[in-house]
Amino acid sequence: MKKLINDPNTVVEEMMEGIVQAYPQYVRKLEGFNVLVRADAPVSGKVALVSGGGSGHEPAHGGYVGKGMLDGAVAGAVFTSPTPDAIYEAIKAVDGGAGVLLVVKNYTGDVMNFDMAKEMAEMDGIKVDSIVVNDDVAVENSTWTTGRRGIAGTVFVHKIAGAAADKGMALEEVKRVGEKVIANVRSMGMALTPCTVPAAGKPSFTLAENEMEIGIGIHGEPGTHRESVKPADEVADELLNKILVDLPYESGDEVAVMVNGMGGTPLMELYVINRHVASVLKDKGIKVYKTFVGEYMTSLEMQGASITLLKLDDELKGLLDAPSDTIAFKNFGR
Amino acid sequence: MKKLINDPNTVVEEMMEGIVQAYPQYVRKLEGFNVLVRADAPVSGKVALVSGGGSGHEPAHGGYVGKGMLDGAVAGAVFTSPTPDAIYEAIKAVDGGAGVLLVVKNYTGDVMNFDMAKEMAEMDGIKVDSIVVNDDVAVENSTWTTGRRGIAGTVFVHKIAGAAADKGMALEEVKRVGEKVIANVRSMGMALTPCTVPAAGKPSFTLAENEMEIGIGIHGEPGTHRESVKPADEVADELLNKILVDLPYESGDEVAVMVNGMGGTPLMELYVINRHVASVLKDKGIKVYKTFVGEYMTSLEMQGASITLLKLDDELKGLLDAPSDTIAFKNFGR
Amino acid sequence: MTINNINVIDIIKVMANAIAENKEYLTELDSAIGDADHGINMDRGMQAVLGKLPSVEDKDIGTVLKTVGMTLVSTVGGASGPLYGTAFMRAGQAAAGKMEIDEKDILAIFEAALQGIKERGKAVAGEKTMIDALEPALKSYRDAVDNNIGLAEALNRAVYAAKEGMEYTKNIIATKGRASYLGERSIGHQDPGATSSYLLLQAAARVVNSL
Amino acid sequence: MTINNINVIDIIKVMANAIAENKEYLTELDSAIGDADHGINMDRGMQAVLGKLPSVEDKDIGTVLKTVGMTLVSTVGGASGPLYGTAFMRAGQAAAGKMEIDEKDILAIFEAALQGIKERGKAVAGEKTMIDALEPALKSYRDAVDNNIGLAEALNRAVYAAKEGMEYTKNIIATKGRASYLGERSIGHQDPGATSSYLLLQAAARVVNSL
Ligand SMILES: Nc1ncnc2c1ncn2[C@@H]1O[C@H](COP(=O)(O)OP(=O)(O)O)[C@@H](O)[C@H]1O
Ligand SMILES: Nc1ncnc2c1ncn2[C@@H]1O[C@H](COP(=O)(O)OP(=O)(O)O)[C@@H](O)[C@H]1O
Ligand SMILES: [Mg+2]
Ligand SMILES: [Mg+2]
Ligand SMILES: [Mg+2]
Ligand SMILES: [Mg+2]
Repeated sequence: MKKLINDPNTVVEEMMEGIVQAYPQYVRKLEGFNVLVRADAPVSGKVALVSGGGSGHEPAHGGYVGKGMLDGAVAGAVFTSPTPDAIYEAIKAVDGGAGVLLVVKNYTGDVMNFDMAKEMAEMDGIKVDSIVVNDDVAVENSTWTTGRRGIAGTVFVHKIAGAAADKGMALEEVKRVGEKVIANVRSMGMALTPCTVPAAGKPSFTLAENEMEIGIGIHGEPGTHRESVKPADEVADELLNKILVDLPYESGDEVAVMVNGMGGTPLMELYVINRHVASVLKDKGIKVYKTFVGEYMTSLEMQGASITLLKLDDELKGLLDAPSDTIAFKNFGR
Repeated sequence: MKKLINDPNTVVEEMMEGIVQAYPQYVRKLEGFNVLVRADAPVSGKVALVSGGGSGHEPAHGGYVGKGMLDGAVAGAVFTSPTPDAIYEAIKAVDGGAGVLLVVKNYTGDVMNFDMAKEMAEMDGIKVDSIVVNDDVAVENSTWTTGRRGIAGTVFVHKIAGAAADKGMALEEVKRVGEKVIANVRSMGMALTPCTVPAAGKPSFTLAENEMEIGIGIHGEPGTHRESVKPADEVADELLNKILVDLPYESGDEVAVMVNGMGGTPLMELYVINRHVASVLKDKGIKVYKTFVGEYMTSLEMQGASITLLKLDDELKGLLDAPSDTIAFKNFGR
Repeated sequence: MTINNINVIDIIKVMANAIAENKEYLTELDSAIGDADHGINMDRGMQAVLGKLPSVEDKDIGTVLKTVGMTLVSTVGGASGPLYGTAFMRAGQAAAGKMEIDEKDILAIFEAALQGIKERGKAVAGEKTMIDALEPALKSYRDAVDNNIGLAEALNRAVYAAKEGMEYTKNIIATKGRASYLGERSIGHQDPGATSSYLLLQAAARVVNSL
Repeated sequence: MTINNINVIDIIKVMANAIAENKEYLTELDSAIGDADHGINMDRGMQAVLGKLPSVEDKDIGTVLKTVGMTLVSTVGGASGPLYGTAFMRAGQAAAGKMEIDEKDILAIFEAALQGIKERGKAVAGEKTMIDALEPALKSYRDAVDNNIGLAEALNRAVYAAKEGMEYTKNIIATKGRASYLGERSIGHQDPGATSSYLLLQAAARVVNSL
């Protein structure tokens, strides 16, 4: 394992310090907890958004704390959902009196920990509600399983529900908007290489030089199946084929596109993928309203990519375009 | 070689298409050339900035095209400086009548190709001047060698000279400001892993599991020397020690910091590095005015980082804070 | 046979050691069908528990177990944190105020713990989780207690059943937790949570056998 | 002995083949002390040149060489693009209007080409660049021509001197180009540009020898 770290046991704490020292204009850290909140939290009278999850997904979620997106982000150990006490502290720190919406990715651990924190905060009389993002079409949706995972589509939920809160909408409305995003967003990812959790010291799976893993999550888990490596266009096709039929996305629809890097992929390759995504969507008569190419929801140094489509209506378009100013997602409102 | 590409021979063209399809609000491509210019180029009456270099450094340089930074970016083959004809086309496309400043990184190839383009444009009567960035302290500065390389500090030149041009300064003034940045910026980088040029198909050097390369450039070249891997704090110390004494940066100085990832390094690790940089600077009485942590000037999928310090005066602070709106560098003016 | 609060603290310590010794093994199991952190998570939690034990040295068993549960909840994270945390907190409720517990008390404690896991995780046996080790273990233990077999032997039988349940998880598809995303691919791999459950029960039985 | 425009075009073709055959080798040399692209750069350029040759098939040698130079400038990039590009463009100026050239003409062409490289790159012999192959080659060629040795043999001597110069680059520290960043570490490695220069000269000699 080669990493620019000091000690696997303190890497999350040291990262948090590094973020706060870099961007004090955006975030501050809650003493004793790996929680980042807006530098100006709580924002009085505004619905607050709290998200989080394991670390290792940077810039998620601390990079999305700020005007127009999240009010608080809770970081667990690497790839391990945070504990209820930390989430509870985040809720208390950002509540501006209008209630708090938790944006949870659909993993058993995340759901349970956020639920416990919600119970704790409600006992304090704080109005808390939660939404669960499950955009990953790689995983079959079935009532008798855990359901689909939440992956990069979560960033659209942060952006759009965050804009709704910023506009002064009430908790119920912010939740409705967030759920509208969840209902309309689908993603799928793949990896060329695994990644190594610092405390584990070795890769979470191995791939031969000619193999890739399809349908991965964002925690270094193996995916749904393994294949020989293919040209980028064919990889994009494989992901798109599952995504497009799922909602489905159809001719005449308007979408936002996110081509997300898993952490170790050069931006060059993400752009090569986007070229093909744009051309496939064009062929299908699906209009691209806005595109985001970059690292939004990563898995440490994993090489790979995910594609996310979000079907837009006028309300979602307006909120997607609304200004946001966070470390990793800045929008001037265009 | 595992890459999300279709063909090493067309990867730069396909990337350019992917960028334009993703961000038409920011950039357009010159037909027949791998050149990106501002969507609204030429901006009449404004000094235009053109930069560029080999591809593989994304988001440099196309990601810095837009309001408050570059007017044009010329992309060569991977790690190969672009040709004079493409640079010449960029100059013609962005000249708004107030002249064009070329921001060149100090590599023999870049300097020669930009010089040839400048000669061509001057024959057309366009006012062209150039500045050469050489911030890399890893390389000894000596009159009988090529001199120091230009690396991540170049992004500060784009930002600050770009802001000067945006404020309406004349070519001579924009050049003066750019040269002030160059005089005050120093960088140094290291790598844990090499990278693979797509057309070459194999890594440009090899490192054992316990080795790292110190003093690397941004083209997958080997560095000045090789060492056993060390904790992140010691790596940061090693880079900082060379940077700090070079200008030198001293107690009472105010600086902007950039901790730049080489492409394959998780953001987590860059933040761990920044934590130590901040603490060393604090110990030395050097005030951090603003910090940038992320991937600004990369070498494909190389794992590693560089540290850049820019000594600021009031003029540079004002221009650093000025608004910019580009794909990869957005600043709301705070 | 009864065990007292000191014995319970001993059990917790031996549990922590068992997890520490199997940290890599549990993580490896989790890397095959999960996210390669179960051993790391559990060890982080149990080490924190060890740090808390001195403060409850002379407290009743209920307080000891509740403290273990709360510590796990706030240090483990992931799926196993709320699950084991809830289990120990419920166990603590069932043992509230007691300085000594016998076979029957332990049955009630065990039942409360498993019930907590099921409620928190909304899972049942057969979904390739820790429940597949714990439920058969509880059944064996209950049968043994009903038949007035001594505590030590009852616990040994529970451990044996947990081991069988743990091994059985190799044969089934996961439908809960992270491993469920793998579908058929999860077959052939042993569930990490079932394994840690077996290790915890084994640690308890060992201490009781040595008394 | 003279060679005509058709022979020159043949030479360029053989040069392109030599570069194509040695693409990997040149890139490997560049990966040791540079950025692993010299073979790729040169091959991209020479392939583009091959594509341009039909359009100058019946043109004078000056036009042929100038076309080669302009094509290299606009397709190679890096350091070698402007250097070889300038060399061929200057060579074209020196051969302007000629449909046939003799030993003396070739001397003038060769001198103009090397002068172009030196001016463009601001380098001299001994800095571990292509100049270390070309300058001794030019000297040997000039000596041979001064001694009225025939064109083919003069070129063979130039090739031999280029080879020696190329090998000599292994022993010296680079002070120009990308390899200069390595300092002492550049010793022991052969310069890629000196190697491509040797290959180009060798290709020219081969064609002339076969006439
Ligand atoms: N809903 C559930 N009910 C019971 N046990 C579960 C449930 N989900 C997961 N588990 C258990 O948790 C274990 C994984 O724990 P751990 O790796 O620490 O958490 P995570 O999956 O969040 O990384 C699984 O092996 C399984 O035994
Ligand atoms: N200033 C110079 N003068 C002459 N030749 C040079 C100079 N700088 C570099 N070279 C030659 O160029 C070669 C490298 O070419 P290439 O790899 O194509 O370009 P780059 O170094 O830009 O990647 C070197 O091996 C050297 O022979
Ligand atoms: Mg986990
Ligand atoms: Mg090059
Ligand atoms: Mg796990
Ligand atoms: Mg090179």
